[in-house]
Amino acid sequence: MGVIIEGKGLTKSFGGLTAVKKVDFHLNKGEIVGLIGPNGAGKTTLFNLMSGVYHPEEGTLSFNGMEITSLKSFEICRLGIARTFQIVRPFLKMSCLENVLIGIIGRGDPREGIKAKGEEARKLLKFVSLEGHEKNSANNLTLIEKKRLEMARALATQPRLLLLDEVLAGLNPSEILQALELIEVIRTQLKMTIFWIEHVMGAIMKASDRIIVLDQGEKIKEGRPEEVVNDSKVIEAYLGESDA
Amino acid sequence: MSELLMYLTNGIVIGVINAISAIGVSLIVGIMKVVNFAHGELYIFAGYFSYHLSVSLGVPPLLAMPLSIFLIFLIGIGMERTLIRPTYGDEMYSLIITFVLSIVLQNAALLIFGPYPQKPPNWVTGAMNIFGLYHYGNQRILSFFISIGVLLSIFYLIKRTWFGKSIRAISQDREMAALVGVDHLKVNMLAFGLGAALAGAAGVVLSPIFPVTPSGSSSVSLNAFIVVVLGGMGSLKGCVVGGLILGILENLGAAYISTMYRHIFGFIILILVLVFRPWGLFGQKTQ
Amino acid sequence: MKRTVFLATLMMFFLIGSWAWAQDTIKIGVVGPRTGPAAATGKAFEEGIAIALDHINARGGVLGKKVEVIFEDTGGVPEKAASAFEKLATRDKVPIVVGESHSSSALAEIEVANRYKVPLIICEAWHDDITKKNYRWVFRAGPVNSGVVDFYIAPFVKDNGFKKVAIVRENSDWGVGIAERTETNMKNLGIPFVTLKVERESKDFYTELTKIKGENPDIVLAYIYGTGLHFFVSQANEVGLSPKSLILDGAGPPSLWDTFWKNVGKAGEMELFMSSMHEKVHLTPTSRKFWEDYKKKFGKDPTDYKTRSIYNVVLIAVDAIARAKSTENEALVNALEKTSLEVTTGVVKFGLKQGTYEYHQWMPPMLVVQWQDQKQVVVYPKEAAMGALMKGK
Amino acid sequence: MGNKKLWISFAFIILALFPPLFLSQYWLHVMIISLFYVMMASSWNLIAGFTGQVSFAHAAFSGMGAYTSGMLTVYLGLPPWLGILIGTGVAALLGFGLGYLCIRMGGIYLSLTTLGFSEILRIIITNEDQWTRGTMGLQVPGFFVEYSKTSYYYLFLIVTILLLIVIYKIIHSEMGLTFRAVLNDEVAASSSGINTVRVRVLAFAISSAMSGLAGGFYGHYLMLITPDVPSLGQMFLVLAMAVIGGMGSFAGPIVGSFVLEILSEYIRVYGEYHVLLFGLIALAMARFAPEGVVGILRKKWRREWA
Repeated sequence: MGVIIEGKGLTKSFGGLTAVKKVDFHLNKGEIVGLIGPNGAGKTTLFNLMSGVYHPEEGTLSFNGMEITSLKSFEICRLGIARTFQIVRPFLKMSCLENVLIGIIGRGDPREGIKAKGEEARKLLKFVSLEGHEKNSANNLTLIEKKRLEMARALATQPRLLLLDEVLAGLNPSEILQALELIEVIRTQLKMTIFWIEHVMGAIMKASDRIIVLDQGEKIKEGRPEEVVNDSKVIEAYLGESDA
Repeated sequence: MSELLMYLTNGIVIGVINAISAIGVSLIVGIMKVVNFAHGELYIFAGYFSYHLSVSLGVPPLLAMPLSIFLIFLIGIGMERTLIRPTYGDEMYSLIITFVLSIVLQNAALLIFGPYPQKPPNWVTGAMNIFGLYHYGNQRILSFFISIGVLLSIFYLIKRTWFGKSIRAISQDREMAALVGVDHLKVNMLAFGLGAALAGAAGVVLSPIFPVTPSGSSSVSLNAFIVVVLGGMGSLKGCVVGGLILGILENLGAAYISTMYRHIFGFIILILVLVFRPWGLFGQKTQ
Repeated sequence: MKRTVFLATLMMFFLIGSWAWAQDTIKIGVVGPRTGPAAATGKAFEEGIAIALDHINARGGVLGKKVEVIFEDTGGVPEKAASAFEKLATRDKVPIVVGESHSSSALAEIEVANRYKVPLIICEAWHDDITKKNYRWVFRAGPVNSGVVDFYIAPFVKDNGFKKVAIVRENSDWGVGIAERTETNMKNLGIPFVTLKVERESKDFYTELTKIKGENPDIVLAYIYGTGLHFFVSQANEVGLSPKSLILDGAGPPSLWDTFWKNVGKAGEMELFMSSMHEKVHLTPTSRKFWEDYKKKFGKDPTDYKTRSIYNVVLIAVDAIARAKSTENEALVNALEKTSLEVTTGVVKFGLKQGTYEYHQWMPPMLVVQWQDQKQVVVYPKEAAMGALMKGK
Repeated sequence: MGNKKLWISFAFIILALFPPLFLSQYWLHVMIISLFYVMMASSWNLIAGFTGQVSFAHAAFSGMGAYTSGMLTVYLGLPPWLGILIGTGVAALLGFGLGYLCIRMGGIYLSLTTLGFSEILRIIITNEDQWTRGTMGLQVPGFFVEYSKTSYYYLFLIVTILLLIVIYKIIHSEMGLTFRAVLNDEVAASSSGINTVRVRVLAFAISSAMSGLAGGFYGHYLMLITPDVPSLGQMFLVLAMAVIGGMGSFAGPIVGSFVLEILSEYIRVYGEYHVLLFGLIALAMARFAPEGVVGILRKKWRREWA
């Protein structure tokens, strides 16, 4: 079990505000790691750094031993990191099938024929239980369906590391169960490493191997779920939030 | 030697004129990420307003000038409310709408004011003999100092007042600004109005030197865009430096290289900036 | 949906195909810029046409029908000009077309005139080639670059003993053509000159003027049209070039616009310009009548002489139709070639010798006028002069 | 292509064969010009409507095509079709270069730079009059020995249909899919492995090449090329046609071009106002009906027929 991604001293600020401050972290191959922290802790910013939407002012990122700090989003994606977005961003004016096709095209492999790509996209839609929606515009989907579609698009790029940003937010308990099953299948069948941000504590604590906690841009704790839950700094950070 | 001094003097004066013509564009682009292609037309309208108020309606020039600027400010607010606001977040439509608007206003000016060049009365006439070396128009010298005054007040407004702080907050991070209680819709509207008013101020200050015509608006806009890209989008300091560089370069270029190609020097800088320093001299390198 | 599309298409074709006019007047086509940078010329044309039509229709029109004008806009753009002419020739089916003030547009129009064999009388496009091409269907009753330079500008420079000439020309067809002819003339006369090319859209001429000042010319021949001339004249005074060096506006109208004095102020004093019209110079009774009619209709004196030029060509066209007793093209050309008509600027007779620009060409006498105390004083040619040329110190 | 769409297109092509039989010379001319605008507006729509980038150099590129081909035919005696081919190549190369320079900086830069480029081109063409004949215009040979509107009409019809087929193929290909993804959401597209800058530069270069081609044919039809071909006024017309017809749809610019060109013939009498009128219509459309005439009709039909 080697390290798949490693960040060292990552720092990113906007204007006067430092969103991520000197964060070190790593993920092992095949792990499922949760990223938690109060609002504004810098979780999504960290994801944006990892997927090349932003570039850090300081620090380095390496993926499978290769430096990716200043690569562009699409290059990072082609190396094998895919993501979903906190606020879902499917291509609204395109059909579900086309959404997934973009992920397949995004692999940048010209050898595959258009027909094979269509077949693969259909399979992926079926995998996330969206069969029958192929020609439906993404705009017409419900929130959970949009989230599944985004997941299918991310999977279409054939990643080795999947970044999931609050995939459970806004779902009801039975939908959450479905989503967790899907994540488990991705991990066990597709052998992907998963890094996920979640506010639904019960779920993330149950499903993760490890948890990383951010507060005000800094990593305040890292460890197995049960260690994290009982950590005084973590409790303080969350209590501070509920006070506000 | 006196010729070179003349070219440089004129380059600096025209440079400041460039800066004041461009600063409204820079302000709007910095805060709202919207390029106002109708900037030159607002400039032209201000010139015509100033002319008609003072000559046709007999308003004293000192009153006609701020009144014209105020009218342009109101037009700017109206533009923002009706046309620009719905395009926030859709860069393409804001570009298309302001471009079409510039054509509409240009033709409206032709219809309303006619094709003839007009200018409000001069404040001063004649020319000054500078150090016994060359003559320089008094009106230009006066406009030069007024332009500097306008630029200084804008700097003051942006750096020192509540309004300035709000717009700086918005231009850095819209969401953070909203969190600390800045009403970005209101600030956007005022900022667009201010940008328009600056186009108006330029038109009012400069029309006694360069009479306005409806077809003259596009060159005003183009010059302003070069200055803004050169200085860095949204940078007021860049605007002044960019304006000066353009003014001096055009004058020296016309003097020593080619008079016919004087307007091309600016574009060459534009291309060079894009190749070597695309975020401009004082712009922020994003990401 | 298919049916709707089909019906819509059918209706579109029907509308296009059924375009036709009731034919109970005689229509004359006019081409000229009503929009674009020279829209002012369109205004001048409209005024001249209005007076000409009043005059003609008051005496009963021609061939027993009223005369009407269809004025097509060219925007000062050759393609639009060609398209406008094409429309007049093929859609409105006018028997004859007059007008134009841009050489570039005129050169596009004469090709179309030649293709459709529709007579065209140009009034204010000065390029030699327009008549030099010797098209049978093309006439010009107006100034021609070579004529203006050979007979007026060059002799004016020579007769007044100017020692050094600066030629400033804009990058337009007119500027290029007239500047080249002037250079040739100056070489032949042995008068030293410098030429400065300027961009048509320039506003600030300080640099150019400083360069000219360094050459120390007695006279600056300014071939700049429109607003640019106003900038040039007022800035020339500011940098101290004029009135030490005199400035001659080679076109004329911009120096006569209402806005000239407002825009240039004192700097307009002693400025010279070419003109074919002066309130005190009436070469014919028609000229006086034009002046009176204009004042009656518009309540002011005419300023842009292009008003009168278009007036002339409308009269020439109507005269040709009357003598041809037909609107048929061959008959019209034959009639035009025999024209001997008194207009405001003299008696029009078109040249018939082929091979040069003088074919189908008639040039009105021109005047060199100087602003003296904001009054127009004709200073050249000698026969028409009302006063002496004022030179600056 | 759906069966229904195929039939409609086929019906239109058949209908388009007839105009020379009953239209006057003048209206045939209007039709030819309309076809030119169809090419211009449709290819502009390819970048604006499908990748969301506003280029103001589309008219300038058509001028590049027209002048390149015109000068090659006049000075080197090349046949027009070869001239047009080279002209198209020059436009493509320039489009690629400009796109490469400014697209990475974002849409605003592309718009400003293309505007600047149009102006540079205008200045060079007017100033270099010994080659371009300046504002006087360059007279160039036509396509046919015998001047005939009918021949030109069919020539333009064929070229336009071929160009439209290419555009249709592009927007329904993988490349077209990536265009739309970039338009929909640049960040999401990039995070899905799409090289958004490359996609945009490619779209820009293709579209520029197409306008070069259209300009080349236009020049050899008018047989006179002036700095007005690459002017901003021309650019405005093309933009207004696409916006009024409906950006982002295949049929929009086609409808817009015909409507505006024919309309402008009917309101010619009000010459001074027609640009103003087009501007106002375009403004209202961009503001209230961004999907244009085609979008409005489509909605209406859907309501009535569904």
